[in-house]
Amino acid sequence: MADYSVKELMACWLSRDLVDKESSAVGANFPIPRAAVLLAHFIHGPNMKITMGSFSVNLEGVNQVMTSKYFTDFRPVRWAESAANFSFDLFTFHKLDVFFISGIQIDAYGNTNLIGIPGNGKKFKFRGPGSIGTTTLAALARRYYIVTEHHTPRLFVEKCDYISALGFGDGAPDLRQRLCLPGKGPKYCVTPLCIFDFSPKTHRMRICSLHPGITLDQVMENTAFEPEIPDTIPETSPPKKMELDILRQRVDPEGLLR
Amino acid sequence: MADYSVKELMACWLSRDLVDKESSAVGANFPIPRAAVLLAHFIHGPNMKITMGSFSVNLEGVNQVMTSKYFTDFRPVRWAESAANFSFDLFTFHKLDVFFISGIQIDAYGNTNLIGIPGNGKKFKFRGPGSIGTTTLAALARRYYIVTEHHTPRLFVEKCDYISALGFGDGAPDLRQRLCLPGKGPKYCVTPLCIFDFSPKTHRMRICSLHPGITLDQVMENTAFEPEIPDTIPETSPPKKMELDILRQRVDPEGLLR
Amino acid sequence: MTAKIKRDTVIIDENTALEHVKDGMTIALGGFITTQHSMSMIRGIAKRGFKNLTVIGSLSPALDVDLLVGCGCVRRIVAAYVGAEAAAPMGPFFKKAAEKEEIDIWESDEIIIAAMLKATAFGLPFFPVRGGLGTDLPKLNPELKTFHDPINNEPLLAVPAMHIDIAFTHASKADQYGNTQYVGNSFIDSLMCRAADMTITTVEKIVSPEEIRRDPFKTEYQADLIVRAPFGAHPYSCHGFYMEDEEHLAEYATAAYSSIKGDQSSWESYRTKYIETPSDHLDYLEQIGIRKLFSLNEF
Amino acid sequence: MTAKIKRDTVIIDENTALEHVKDGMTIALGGFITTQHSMSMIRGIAKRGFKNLTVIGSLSPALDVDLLVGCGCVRRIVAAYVGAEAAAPMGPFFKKAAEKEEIDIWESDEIIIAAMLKATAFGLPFFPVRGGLGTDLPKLNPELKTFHDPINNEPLLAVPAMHIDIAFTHASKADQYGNTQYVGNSFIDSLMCRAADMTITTVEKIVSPEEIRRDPFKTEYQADLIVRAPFGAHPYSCHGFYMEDEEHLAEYATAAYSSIKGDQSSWESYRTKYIETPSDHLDYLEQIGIRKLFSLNEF
Repeated sequence: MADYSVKELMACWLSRDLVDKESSAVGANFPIPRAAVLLAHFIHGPNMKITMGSFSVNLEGVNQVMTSKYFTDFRPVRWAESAANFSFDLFTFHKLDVFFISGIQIDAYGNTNLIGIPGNGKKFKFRGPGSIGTTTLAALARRYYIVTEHHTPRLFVEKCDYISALGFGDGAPDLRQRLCLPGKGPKYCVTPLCIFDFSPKTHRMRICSLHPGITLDQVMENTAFEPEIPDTIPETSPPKKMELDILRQRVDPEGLLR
Repeated sequence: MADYSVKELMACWLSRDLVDKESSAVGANFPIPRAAVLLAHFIHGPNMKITMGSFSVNLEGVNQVMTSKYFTDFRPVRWAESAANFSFDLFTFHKLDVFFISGIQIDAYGNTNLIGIPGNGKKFKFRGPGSIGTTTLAALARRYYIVTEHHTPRLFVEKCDYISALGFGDGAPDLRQRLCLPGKGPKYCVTPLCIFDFSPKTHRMRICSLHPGITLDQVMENTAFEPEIPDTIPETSPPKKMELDILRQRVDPEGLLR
Repeated sequence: MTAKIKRDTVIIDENTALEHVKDGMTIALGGFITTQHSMSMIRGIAKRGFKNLTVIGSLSPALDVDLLVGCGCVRRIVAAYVGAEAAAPMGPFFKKAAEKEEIDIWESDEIIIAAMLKATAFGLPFFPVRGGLGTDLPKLNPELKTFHDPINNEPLLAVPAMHIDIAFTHASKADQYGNTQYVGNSFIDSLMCRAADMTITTVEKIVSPEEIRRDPFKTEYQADLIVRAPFGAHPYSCHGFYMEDEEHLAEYATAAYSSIKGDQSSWESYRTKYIETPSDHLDYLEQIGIRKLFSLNEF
Repeated sequence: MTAKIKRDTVIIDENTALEHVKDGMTIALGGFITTQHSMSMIRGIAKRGFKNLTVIGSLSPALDVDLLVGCGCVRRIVAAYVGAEAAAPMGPFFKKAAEKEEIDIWESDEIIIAAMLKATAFGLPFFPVRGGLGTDLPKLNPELKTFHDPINNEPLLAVPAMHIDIAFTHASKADQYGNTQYVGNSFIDSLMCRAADMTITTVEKIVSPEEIRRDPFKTEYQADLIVRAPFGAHPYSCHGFYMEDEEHLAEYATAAYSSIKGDQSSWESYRTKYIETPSDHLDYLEQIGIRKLFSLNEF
């Protein structure tokens, strides 16, 4: 029996891929990436440019961070060094290193859909919440991660019905260059079952590691497309005690990820 | 012997054409328009949107205003209600009602030149100071006034060697509409000798009034183009005592316009 | 020395402010997600039953827009998200109206809406962006046009300007001349006000001109009209004043969800109690109650 | 609980800061007309004799740019005006170099330069403006292209982005992490810093991170490098600290005018005294003298 939750695993794994001095933004109500960024900041990223809602903060010396249920929570102002200037900063995301995206559909080439599902001759059989900032950030941020708390065949589809955030389109090798998009696109897709990366040649999702206790069959049953499968698949490296300690004591004291 | 200077005449005359609630901007080191705006504000424009340098001020209740030799003078901050936001406000001049422009050349169709004079096969025989903000403001501000402290044939030319701020171009009746410029162009040209307006049909400068003591011949001798001349030319209405009192006591206590 | 001339005050009451709204107008609502929506004005619009509004939400608005949809005021929505995050991931009426095609959605993301506001504020026919290329947004929103830039021939998306009749914002404080300041972030409000023909701002407090002049660099914009509305963003937060009223948001969401599932009773009673019956904003606050209001303080 | 990791300080000395400058770079200089130019850096650049710089002035710069022209550092100028208003209506070296075609001028007005900075900061190939249509600016500056917008087919001017290596700004204060605040207006500095690859900011004072956090809404940008430089904008003003040194500006203008008229003696002595001899900024201030510096206080 693991002494950590799968959300904690996802946050710890993600945090190791973030690098000191990078800038990152986390969308609204997205606790796993938020925890990953703060964990990286506390462990190896004292110079990371962290945003909490609309504030740029640095948490050196902060023992415990409250969680925010709402993006516009004013309380992180206590740690703020500056506040987002919406006139400038919404348009300078090509300078952002790291972003995180989810979707109501995620497809084999890392495209995501937050708009909705068509049906019965209508635009929307099911209307999604909307693109938020993902359309632009997927195009501009230097890299991004697809993160989802669910892994089902309805979510992981061969092709999104609508693309609200462009991953690698149809997998054409130079699509992003042809569109002159500065961002390199999705780097990993992190799910409760596994980590996907993207094949450098085909840009198709490829199984990168399976979470402890998860089988390849479980992933395949819950994925409606055929991901690329390497010859050997490692296990996702589980949280270290030090990571879990910091995560639970300083980043997620309320236990949202448990 | 007049008990006012011609600069005071020009400022008082201009002030009467400014309307309450309008917004206006005055460029750097341009004392006559500055005095006209403040005078209008004190006499009939309590709701005028006044800028002093980069500050929006309202001077109700202010007895005496210092003059500023420099646009960026910080001292008007004492009366400031807000400060210009260069990120927004430099791009919203289509909402500005009134602006003032001068030039090293002013031509028959109200075009102005602050760039320079070519000669000897070179771009510049004489290099001017540069366009400052006039290129954009002449295009966007709802109306503007050409104001000059000099009236000579070298200044008032048939056609500017370079146009840095578009008046009415070559006089074509719909030029500004074709260019989709929101501003209506120059309304008056105010000089030390006379006031010009622009013929509605030809957009060519037309003598509107002669300053007290100035003859039509004097204007013609000092103007290198043929302005339109109406059948009767009134005298420019001189400053009233009330205007002069406010001008000297509250607007221009240092007597820059004397 | 001169005839006594006086500067005009721009403070008016909420009824007079709402007389500026007409059926079919395009209105822009300030704030961001769950903060600083001008709810007293929005409830006033819902109560008066204006029709066929185009509503530009605060890039990502909350259930403020959903309320207007639920009350039948909206023909067209410009919003990158409609919801209240943890309190209600999606606006129920928005979702249903979208699925029944009762409203048009100007499909976009936050930055594309901000680009539309920039084009409008700057008097330009369009604003260029990169985000959206390769996505289905231009298919869903044919007003977004792909073009190639005149300098490098790079593909870009042209986001058109949109005429905006009135922007409604909610700020911390203003003086009687409309100079408006915020304790916290003003998000997109400054840009919205520069884009709209008219700005009507509700404020927590009206302060003296001298207090505004104490820090003129804090002034975000000059509103055309100011309406006093303490707790004017309730049930959303107002930075420096109060946090979200999560119980109220849950009450709204529950009522709205039962309504779209066919049971109108709790929605009708919500609407009667909070929208139709209160004669004005302060009467609405009486319905909420002092004990609740003062439980919402920050921190 | 974790290995001791420390956040980096970004405070460096002026010599180290200037090691980032290379011949041929494009540098942007903050401030506006006669205020808040990073003069300690600009004098440092002049002293070191960098060549072939493209210099983007603060929309309308002052004689800061003229000084760099006079010292032979400049190949290309982006500025809508070069002068110090009442103190010197035009930069003498700028005027002469323009007439002798020793420098290129990227002909523009203030808003066109701001549009170029916006395009650069926003990662766009161009920014559209209306000003300049029907003028001779596109003839004098062929980088400005007339085009028709993809929405309404209106004529517009496309202002291209320009790669900027370093922005040099002068601010009131910053903390050791580069968070920068101003007592007065920051003019175009925020936009310039977002447009440049690197920002080097001189400040009147270095303050604690806690002082910056007291009002995070005042923070204009995070500079990459901070150099302490009290009176760092001298002979220009710094809002909240000191006004223009008009005597010094007159001394400069007189020397520069005699130089372009052929008499180099007063310019050589100006250059020796204020540029070449001082070993650093504080040494320059010694040349100016405490009595003069403290006579420049505001009001």
